[in-house]
Amino acid sequence: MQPDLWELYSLMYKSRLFEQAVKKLWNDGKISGEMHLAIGEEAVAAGIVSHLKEGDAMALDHRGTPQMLMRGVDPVSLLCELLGKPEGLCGGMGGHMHLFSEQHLAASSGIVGSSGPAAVGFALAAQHLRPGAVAVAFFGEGAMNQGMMMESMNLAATWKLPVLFVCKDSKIAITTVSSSVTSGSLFNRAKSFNIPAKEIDGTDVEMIWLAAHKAIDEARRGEGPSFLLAHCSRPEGHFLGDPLIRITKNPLKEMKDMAPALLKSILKPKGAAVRERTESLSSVTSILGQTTKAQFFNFNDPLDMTRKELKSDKNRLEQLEEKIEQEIKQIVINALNGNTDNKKAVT
Amino acid sequence: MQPDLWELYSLMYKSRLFEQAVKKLWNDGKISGEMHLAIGEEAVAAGIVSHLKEGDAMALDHRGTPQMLMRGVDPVSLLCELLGKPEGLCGGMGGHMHLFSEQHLAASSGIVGSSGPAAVGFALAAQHLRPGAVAVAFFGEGAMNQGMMMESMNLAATWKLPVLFVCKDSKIAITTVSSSVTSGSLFNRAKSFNIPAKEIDGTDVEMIWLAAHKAIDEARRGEGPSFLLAHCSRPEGHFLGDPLIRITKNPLKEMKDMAPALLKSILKPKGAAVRERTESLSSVTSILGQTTKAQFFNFNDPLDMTRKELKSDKNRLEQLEEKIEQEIKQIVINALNGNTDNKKAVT
Amino acid sequence: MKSKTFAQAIDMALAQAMADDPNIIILGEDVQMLRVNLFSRFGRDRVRNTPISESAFVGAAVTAAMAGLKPVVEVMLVDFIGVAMDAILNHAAKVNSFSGGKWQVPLVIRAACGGGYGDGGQHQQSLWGWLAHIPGIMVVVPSNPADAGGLMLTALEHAGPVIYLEHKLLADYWLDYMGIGDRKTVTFDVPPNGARGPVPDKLSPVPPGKAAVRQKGSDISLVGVGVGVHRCLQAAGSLKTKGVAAEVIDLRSVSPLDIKAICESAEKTGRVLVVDEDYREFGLSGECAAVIMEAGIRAKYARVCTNDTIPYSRDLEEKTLPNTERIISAALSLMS
Amino acid sequence: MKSKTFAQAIDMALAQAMADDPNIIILGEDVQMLRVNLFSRFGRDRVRNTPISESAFVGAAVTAAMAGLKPVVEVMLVDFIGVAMDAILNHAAKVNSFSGGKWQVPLVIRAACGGGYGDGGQHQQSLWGWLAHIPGIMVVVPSNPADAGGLMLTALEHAGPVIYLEHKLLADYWLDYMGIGDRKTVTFDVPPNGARGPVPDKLSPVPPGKAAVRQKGSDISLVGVGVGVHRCLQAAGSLKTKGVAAEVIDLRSVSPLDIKAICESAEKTGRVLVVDEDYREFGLSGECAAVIMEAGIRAKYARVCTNDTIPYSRDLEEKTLPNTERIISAALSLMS
Ligand SMILES: Cc1ncc(C[n+]2csc(CCOP(=O)(O)OP(=O)(O)O)c2C)c(N)n1
Ligand SMILES: Cc1ncc(C[n+]2csc(CCOP(=O)(O)OP(=O)(O)O)c2C)c(N)n1
Ligand SMILES: [Mg+2]
Ligand SMILES: [Mg+2]
Repeated sequence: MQPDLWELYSLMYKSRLFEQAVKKLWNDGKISGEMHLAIGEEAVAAGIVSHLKEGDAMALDHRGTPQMLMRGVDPVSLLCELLGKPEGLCGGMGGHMHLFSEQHLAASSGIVGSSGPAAVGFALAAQHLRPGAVAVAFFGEGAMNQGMMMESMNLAATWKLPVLFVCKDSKIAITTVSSSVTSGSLFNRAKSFNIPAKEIDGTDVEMIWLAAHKAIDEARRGEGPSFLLAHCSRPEGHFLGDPLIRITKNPLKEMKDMAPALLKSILKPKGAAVRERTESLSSVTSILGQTTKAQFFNFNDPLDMTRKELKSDKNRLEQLEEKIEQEIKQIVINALNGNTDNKKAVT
Repeated sequence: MQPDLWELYSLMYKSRLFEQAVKKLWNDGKISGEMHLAIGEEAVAAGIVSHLKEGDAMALDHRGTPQMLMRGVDPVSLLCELLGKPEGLCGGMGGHMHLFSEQHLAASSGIVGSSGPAAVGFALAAQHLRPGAVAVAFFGEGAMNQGMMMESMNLAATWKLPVLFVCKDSKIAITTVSSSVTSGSLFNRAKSFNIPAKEIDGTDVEMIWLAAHKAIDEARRGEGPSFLLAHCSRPEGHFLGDPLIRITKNPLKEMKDMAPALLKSILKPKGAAVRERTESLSSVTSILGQTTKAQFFNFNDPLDMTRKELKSDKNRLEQLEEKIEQEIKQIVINALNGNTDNKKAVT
Repeated sequence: MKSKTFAQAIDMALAQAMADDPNIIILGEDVQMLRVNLFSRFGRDRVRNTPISESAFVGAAVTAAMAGLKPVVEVMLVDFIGVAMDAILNHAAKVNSFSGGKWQVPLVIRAACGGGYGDGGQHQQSLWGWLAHIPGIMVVVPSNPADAGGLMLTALEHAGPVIYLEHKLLADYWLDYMGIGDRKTVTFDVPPNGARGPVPDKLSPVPPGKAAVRQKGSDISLVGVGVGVHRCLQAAGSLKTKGVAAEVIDLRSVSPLDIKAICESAEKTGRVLVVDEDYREFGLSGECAAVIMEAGIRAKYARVCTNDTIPYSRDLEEKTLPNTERIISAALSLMS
Repeated sequence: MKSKTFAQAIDMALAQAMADDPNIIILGEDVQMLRVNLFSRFGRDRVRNTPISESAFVGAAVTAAMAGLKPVVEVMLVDFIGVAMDAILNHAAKVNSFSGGKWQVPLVIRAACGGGYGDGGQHQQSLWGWLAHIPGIMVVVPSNPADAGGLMLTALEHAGPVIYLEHKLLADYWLDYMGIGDRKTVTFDVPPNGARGPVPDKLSPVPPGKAAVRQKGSDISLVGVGVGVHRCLQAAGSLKTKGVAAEVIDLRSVSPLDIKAICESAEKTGRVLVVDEDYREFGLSGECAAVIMEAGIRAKYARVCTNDTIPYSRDLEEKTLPNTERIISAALSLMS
């Protein structure tokens, strides 16, 4: 089987525009708290979520907007939730880290690593109540060091549960380079639980779709869990307003606040040897450097890759993009006015 | 380097007699709660603890009496602690699952898996304050599925901490056959964290001593953690009074209580299909069978193996055993009277 | 009504419910042996042994409940719940609220609790008041066989997460495993009417959040839960000989708390003594004081609780856990 | 005395202590950036980034403390402490007792707490009363820069484990990261005297378990902690215009609780209103009631707390967290 690239692109493009709209609304002060965008991860979401059907479940982390959208949650009620409106998916009670849709068996959590146990529980229910259904856990490479995630892999493999563990490797967890706090490869870690593992380019939606197809198919047939390690980059940083991004974007302004205290600390008597202090400084600079790189140079936009293929039918592509742009505009308008489908359905 | 088998045997024999005395005192009602003996695991304890010196640390689980004894904790104060006496190592406040000796940097806990983080913390302190010192974590194969244990392995490897992770594989955790709830091999699991791992016969004190020698040496030189997987069997069961042991030892009596309810349950309408019910029953029987086997047939006594080698000097062996027997007798008498070394030192 | 043990009544409630509802499953370490009767009747898919991975399997039980199962997940002893606390604090208790009231978590978390058999401070905690602090979970603690069965049904019928705590001095098999071990050389202060008692042939649920007045009295209200109730009853017997008529209230449910029952009794007697095997500070005993003061009732108040980490030694343990003497002497102080 | 921010005062206390004591180390996720000044001065061995493995690294901090280090271990937000709860409940809090008082755990656990910036119920909890339930740990919650620095020194000097909670509305960098994110389009109800204030040039520790009377008054006692203190002070201002003289007590330390300060004020005013951003039931507000009743003081009592999971929406959040209006109206009810 081959993926329908048009469908995948349309999922990705919609998600991209949706999150860009979210960014604007957040900047306007209409969305509160930490808003984690998943721009750059659309291929992973689309390549996997497009396989899901009724009875399948998703366990999401703090970065789950695209998956909810792609799974078919009403976009206006989703956006209303981010806006904290009573018309929101969760009545404004959950917010962007706590998106829940019982109908889609989709649950989120802001606790890093908790999508592991959550997917295991969904899969256990599937095994009892909906044979053939699967559960997908989405999480970052940082979450792989959370004990409950590793426990979940063992549990899923032991019980041969239909779970697809999807690790989106952004190489960084907030400000910590994950390789500096992780020993051994995540690929081998998954395999050590006897879970078939595959490492993959997280920007290649076609490859992801194919890998997910195989893994989900096996899970549906009762052959147990799989692990996908997908490498992505994420130009919007950890969350909107990410200080690392701010510094790299506007070093003069941000450094003005930061530099004096830093300089004073470095020059203070008592403390580490000069060499160690220099090392500290250079490790800070290196994180900032990596952030800059990830943002400006290293960003393999998953949309570009697919768009290139679809350009063979330029007209269709333009029409599709135009249609989605209109859709998103309307979604934003409706959300700001609180006109959700839910509401329509009720009234 | 080669181990001093006489020294190792004397540690093991002392521990064996000490725990046999504990068993008697427990049967007499003088020791309360769950008393987990480590009879059968003496070679693992002796082969490793004999390498430790001042500044080294031990993190123990619920089965840590031999290690405390072998590390040089005053045996009378140790026994007084099990007896819950004010003269005990911890004034009777801790008991057999919570043996603590600051002098030996030895800490215990009844929470399965917690010896992982505990050893990591000891090793971190060693890295800062006592370069060249090491920390050993003792735990069972069941504890390897506890998230904090896996996290600890990653942490120790990341920070190149001087930790020796010692997994005593008894194949069973209370009544659960560990292979039935564990996916993949524990050996590969440890290796996936980039930790050098070795699998070993837990009754062969010489091999254990040599493996520990290498691992501890490397740790002292700053080369990071190692993992030892030692297979043991444990004829005394999970704890004293273990119902599994009771049933296998005295099936008529114990089954008299258990069988009627079981039979009734199996025959009740509503429930699983007959085949599944039979499966349940046979899995219960199989655990009992394994318990019997472990107890009566499969017990490779680590003491026998060493004793055989030492029999070449029969006189010396007899003298040594005689001396230790006397020692233990005196320890019991002193403990029952509350005559600890601590006390002598104070008065 | 037959006389049954505390443990039999729980097994009975589970068997009754599991026969009716195929979605009830039991998860936990060693449950195939601990619940051997249920295992042999309902099979290994519905009575599942887990690895020692509390954070994963309690977390999994939360979403399993959200997706249509009714898991009874066991954490063996409540002391071990620390390992799985995130699943309770941030997931089980909050999903309903996060989802805007749209998604329920019908989950029972079962654990043994309590001390009095010399097992030390990491295996004898009660923690019910601690757990009840978290909004969104029900916490129940039966004190006798009929309630043990009834409250298990209450828990199974409740739409949200429930923590069900069984005291080891009441549940004979726990005491046997952890304390007796087939010895005739040890004795424990087991409340006989707690460990065994009449149980209806067909169990029905206890109304949620409903305390029971175990003894009427007009001079002082003794408020307790679990084994504490029996300590109160014993103390009430002694107090009677001293001319003091004590009322004994068995809360049964810590959360929701039966504020009405507490306040009515406080109003009547004007003296309240809370007996709580959980830790004294920031817990159940404080909450009882708060609801009385909030109601504007003027009452004298004292509490007999576990003030510190529970010592291993039987002597020290006995002094640390609420005992009848401490209750009597606190009650007499309130009377004077 | 210079005017400093809340966050600067904590950094200053740590720098002061770390310069004097080479055994103080900082562990936690992202601490090399969060504590960049300390990192650049004291180097990567003393300011260590951890993996996202709270149960391992908090557990490790316990034994590191036992073996001679003085770790300040950060769990980022107190909400995440559930993951590491076992290390606190069964290890940090109990080792001293288990060892018969022979072995200490000089550990500081630092976390940000509190809400008011629209981040939802899994990131805005307070939990101080919950944590204080466990015997063997000190829990401190500063309300202003001078105390933030002083209490950090108190924590570092304490022989046992201390949980140090900094409120995100007071610590400007937390609010910037989690709430503002460089936007001019959002506003938060930040207590100005909490977020910035005079700090002595050389900090000294606040005496442990000592509350501070922030405002004297004879009609009603408002008892709070953290941001709650500022809400009380604001309410006290309004109450004054209505002829009500409120006394405002800043507990500073939840455990040990300054019972004397609470009781003296209660005795004087005869009316106590506890303002607690932590959950209402089975927590700090109840404990305040208990100590007042135990002392035999007759006082009217009410509480303004967080009654349920904190909603995400700014409107609903505002109504859920204790706000000045709720305090004023509860106070006026007590006056009538
Ligand atoms: C248990 C827990 N610890 C810490 C945090 C704070 N936190 C939120 S996101 C995050 C980084 C997660 O990194 P990763 O899993 O790689 O996901 P990414 O953000 O890169 O997508 C951390 C540490 C948390 N939410 N929960
Ligand atoms: C966190 C936690 N979960 C469960 C228990 C109950 N428990 C005590 S010992 C044990 C089995 C441990 O098995 P293993 O690690 O193999 O050690 P063994 O007893 O075989 O030496 C269990 C489940 C506990 N003490 N702590
Ligand atoms: Mg990442
Ligand atoms: Mg074992």
